[in-house]
Amino acid sequence: MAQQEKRPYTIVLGVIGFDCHSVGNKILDAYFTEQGFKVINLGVMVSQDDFISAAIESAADAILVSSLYGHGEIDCDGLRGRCIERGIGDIILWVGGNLVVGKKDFTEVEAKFRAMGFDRVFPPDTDLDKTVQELIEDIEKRRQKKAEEKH
Amino acid sequence: MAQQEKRPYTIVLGVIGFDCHSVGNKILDAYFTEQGFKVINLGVMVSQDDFISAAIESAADAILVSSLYGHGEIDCDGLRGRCIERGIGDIILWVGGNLVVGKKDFTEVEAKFRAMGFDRVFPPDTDLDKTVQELIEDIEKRRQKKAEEKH
Amino acid sequence: MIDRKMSREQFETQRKEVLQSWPTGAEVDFDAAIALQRSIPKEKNFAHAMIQAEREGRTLLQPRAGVALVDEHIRLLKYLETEGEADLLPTTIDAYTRQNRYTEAAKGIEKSQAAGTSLLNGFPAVNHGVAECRRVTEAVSKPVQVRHGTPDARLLAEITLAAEFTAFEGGGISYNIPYAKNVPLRSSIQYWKYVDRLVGLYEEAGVRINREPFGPLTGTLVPPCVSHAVAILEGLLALEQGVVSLTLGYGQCGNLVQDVAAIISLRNLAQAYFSEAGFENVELTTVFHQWMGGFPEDEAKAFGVISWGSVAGRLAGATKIIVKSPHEAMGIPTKEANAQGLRTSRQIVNMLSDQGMLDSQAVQREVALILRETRAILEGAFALSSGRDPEEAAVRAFEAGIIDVPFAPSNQNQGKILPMRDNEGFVRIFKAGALPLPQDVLDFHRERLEDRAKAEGRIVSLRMVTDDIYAIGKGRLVGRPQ
Amino acid sequence: MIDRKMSREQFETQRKEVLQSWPTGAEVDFDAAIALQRSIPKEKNFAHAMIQAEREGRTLLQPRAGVALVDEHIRLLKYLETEGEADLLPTTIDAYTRQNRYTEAAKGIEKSQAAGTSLLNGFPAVNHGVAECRRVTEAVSKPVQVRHGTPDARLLAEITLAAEFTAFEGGGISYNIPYAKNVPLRSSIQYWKYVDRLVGLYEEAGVRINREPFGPLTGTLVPPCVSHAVAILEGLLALEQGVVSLTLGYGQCGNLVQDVAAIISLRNLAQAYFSEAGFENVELTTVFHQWMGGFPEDEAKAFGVISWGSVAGRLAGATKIIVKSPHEAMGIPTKEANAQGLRTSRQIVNMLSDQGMLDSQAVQREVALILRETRAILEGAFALSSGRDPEEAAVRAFEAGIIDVPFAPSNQNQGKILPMRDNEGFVRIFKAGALPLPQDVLDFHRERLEDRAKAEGRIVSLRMVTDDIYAIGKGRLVGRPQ
Repeated sequence: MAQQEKRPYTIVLGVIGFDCHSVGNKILDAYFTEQGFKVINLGVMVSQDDFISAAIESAADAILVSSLYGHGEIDCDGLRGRCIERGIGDIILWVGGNLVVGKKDFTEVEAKFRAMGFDRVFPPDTDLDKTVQELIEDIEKRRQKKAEEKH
Repeated sequence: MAQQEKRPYTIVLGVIGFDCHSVGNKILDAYFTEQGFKVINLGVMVSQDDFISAAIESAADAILVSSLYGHGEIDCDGLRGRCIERGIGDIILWVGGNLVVGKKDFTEVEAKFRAMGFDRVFPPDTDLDKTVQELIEDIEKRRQKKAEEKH
Repeated sequence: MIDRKMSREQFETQRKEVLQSWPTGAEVDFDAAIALQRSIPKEKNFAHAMIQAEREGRTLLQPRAGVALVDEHIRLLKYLETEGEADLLPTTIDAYTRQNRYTEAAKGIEKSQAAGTSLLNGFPAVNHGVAECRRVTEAVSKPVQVRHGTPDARLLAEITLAAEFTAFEGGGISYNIPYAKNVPLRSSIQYWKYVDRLVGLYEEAGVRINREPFGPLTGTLVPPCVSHAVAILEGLLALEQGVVSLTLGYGQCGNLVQDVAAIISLRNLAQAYFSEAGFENVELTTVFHQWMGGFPEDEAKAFGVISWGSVAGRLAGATKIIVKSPHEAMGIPTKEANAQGLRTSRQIVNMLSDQGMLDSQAVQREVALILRETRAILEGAFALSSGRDPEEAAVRAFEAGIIDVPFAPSNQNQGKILPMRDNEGFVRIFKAGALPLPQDVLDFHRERLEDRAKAEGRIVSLRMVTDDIYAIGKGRLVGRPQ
Repeated sequence: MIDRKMSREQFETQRKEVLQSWPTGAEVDFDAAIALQRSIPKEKNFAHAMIQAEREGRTLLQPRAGVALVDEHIRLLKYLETEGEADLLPTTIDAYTRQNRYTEAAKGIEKSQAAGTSLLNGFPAVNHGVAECRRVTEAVSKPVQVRHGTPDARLLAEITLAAEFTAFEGGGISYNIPYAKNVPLRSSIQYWKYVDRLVGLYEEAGVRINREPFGPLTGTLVPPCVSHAVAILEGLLALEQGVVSLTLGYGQCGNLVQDVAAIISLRNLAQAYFSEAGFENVELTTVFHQWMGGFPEDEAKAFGVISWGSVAGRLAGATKIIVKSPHEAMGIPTKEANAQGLRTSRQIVNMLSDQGMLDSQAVQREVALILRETRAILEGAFALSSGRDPEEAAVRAFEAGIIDVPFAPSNQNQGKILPMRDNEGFVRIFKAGALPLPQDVLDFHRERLEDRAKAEGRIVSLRMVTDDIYAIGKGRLVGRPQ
């Protein structure tokens, strides 16, 4: 148990669909690496299955999906379902970026993506220093729950 | 009668109240003079009574009131009544400029100033080449009416 | 150096009269005012903010704003401070107060209370009085300046300075010629001597108040040499009465090279003339006014004009920029629009703040031209006075048309000169009236205008002047035929 | 001069395959397309509009825009033409089409029809086919360009050029490295050889189509020498296939001197390299992209960024400017916001059009620097090829990191270089990777960065790069510590 807690927080990063916006992805990678996370960065143009395969292989705590080009609504649809099918239904799923086409009220966008099964939804100007704490908390909660389930 | 029609169109120009915006006034003066009008230009900071006295003295066809500083609503109130009291109740009264404080829907502003007794109400970006025709028509109509009343 | 300070006795005699001219004058207690002013934290003192920015090479942003009622005005300023990110706050005074028509202003206050919205185009500070005005300055955290257009602002100055305002715009020339119809220039200069002396008395008591002659004058194609000549004379008049913190201004003409050259030459002239007159410890700063003429009605286009003003003001290295709003074409802006103009300007000034000032051979050439022109006018004016007295020089120069402001309403101004843009949009002189410019300079202006006329296939004419006045409102700089 | 034109036989073999890759390919009839293109009035031809503007010293404005459905797209373009006063129109292609995922694009069309709003980030021209695309070009009165980001745009080019589009953006390098993950550079260059040859065939039939390599690449602090090297190589590749109307591009870095110098040096380099390679009759024009990085969310601040882009583009004398909207931070703009960005830019460009280009010693110094840098990179690249073959040079230079684009997603790019702003906001090179820059140039960059680090009291580090990337979005040019 003590050993398990020392395992580094492992996250899978990537830009979903046919989106090739690479700048934010490179910055997320550098940031979380600097914060001590183990980062599996799949880069741009990542399919749903690639995210899931990488998460399974690395026993990741969370998948952080980015979408900047406006097709997020199409690309993200069904991701949680696919996670359940492939046996990691409880994985932490975050999504952030310019998730829909055009200027929309963020609370609507958030509601839509939460309904799709994402645990947290972020606008493009998210402050990473705040977010990292939430991620650690989410991961700790999930690990604890998993640990409790084992007992 | 023929002689009377040859009388130049006579207009009184001025900026009402305590408004000292002089640029537009100078341009109106130059423009109407160029168009062959007899222009009595009272300049800036003109009181209601000054307008009326000048109109009586010059037997003017019309008074063109400008207001650029937003106090038009206070300054113009009662001008038509004062014209009636002093015996030129039928004079053509035009007003134009930035008539109220702040950005307001022009149709509301127009209704307000027409209710005060102005025959026409103009926004600040009025095209003079169009306006001059309306002024000639208004003056001709008034002169004809006056001529008919005499017979 | 001739001491032209108004004597304390003369000042106190006038003061009695001034403070009795409207009931709120009785609220002024100079000693209490000094004590209060001394207690203001440094960062709320306007003079301090200006000289700090100048020293650090920063450009500050200030809006114009004023409404009829105190609480509404406080809300407005607080909004501009938080949502507008303004560095400096204004309190723009209404047009009745500017003409000392306090009775009309009182009516405006009443009507505004009844209407639930401001029917005055500014804040009637005299009617509100010292205690109410103090509520304004104490409600905000940024320095506040009084901005108006008042030929006789003596009571306004007494009341607002007693109410912890730390800066006062205007001057005996710049708040007469563009703002009055028939106030004798000699009178307005006397009134402003009083204001400057009052500021001098605060200074002597250890309180630095910023003074700012109104640079743009009529704001309509004013050639830099004309507004610079007025700025230097008003600067001298202020310094003579003991003013130390002085901000000289200029209104954007629209051609970048000319605008940058104007600010450079204004600083240069001020330093030379002030030093020559024996004033060595001046805290000299500059203000650049975004385009003061007609604006496009379309807000997107207005944002373009606002941005261009911020670019020019910053590349010229002005200490502060006075900011317009996207509602400019429609008159007085809402607080939201005012804050938008500020934020657009903020983005521009911030992005440019890391970059150097603009310098080029064209700028240097234009600086040399403005220096020659302004010196010719000022020397022409001083030649009419004895002992280089700026008051006498100003009065006689205006009488003779040696200083002549285009499109001014005042009968104290000859109104013989006419400006016009050349083919690159520089404001040049079409009719020089009695401006004592050297013949080769006049020839240069004429040549440039002929170049433009040729490019447009028409002859140099009054029509071109009118076209220029409306050009920016219609989306261009030079008023070309369609 | 080595003739590197793709043979007609080779072209026709590929063509058969290309046109069969999706059902709408069958709609392409080249002879009919030529006839139609010839019937287009001059003023609707993109190449004509560009060269006319270049000759008259005007700067044209063009937005980006594209939605899923044809009628909605027509409404959008007509709005940008009338309310936005655009000189040139775009048709931005959706991201699925860019990856040749026509099945996904079809799903996007369906979902958009169902949702009553576009769920695609552009116009899926291949799915709509020739006849439907022609409805777009025929509904508007301005020239229309295809803008996208497609490594293999052969079918897209066939369909849109047959549908009377008269300009086609992209290139084998600029539409691969920033837009794909693992498409071999050699493949994308081959695909684009086909597109350029197609344009050459139109040219030979008397129809001039404008081609525009994508200048900004990743749009993120790309040093001018890097994007210029790519632009020159892609320009040569296009000219070799018979292209005549060529527009080279550059994305605003934000420092005025650098941006003006970039456009000047780009023209200079293009003329020199094209002429050296034997291409004398090129219709060379330039495009300046308003800031391509992160924008402020606040629309007023976004207007400031847009205006600054227009100022720089115009003072640099670019032939056209690609315009952003105040919604930029939020993704794809509404048509109203898009038109606002255009009108703000219009006001700026119009006001500046009478004024000269910016020139100063600082600009000249920076031009000289960019020329040396770009020549060093290009000569380094050509040294890896035989006979100065731009294709071979490009492929080997990317392999070797001699050309290296910062922050690019492609695995064809070494990604070893890191740019950073210096103390005045010039984009300089922090990590040069294998860029073959002379040592004194590298030293100069380093010195400038050390100056900045000193001013900020920190050491030159990756953190500064990240700060710079977000700086404009946060309201500044240089990402300084708070």
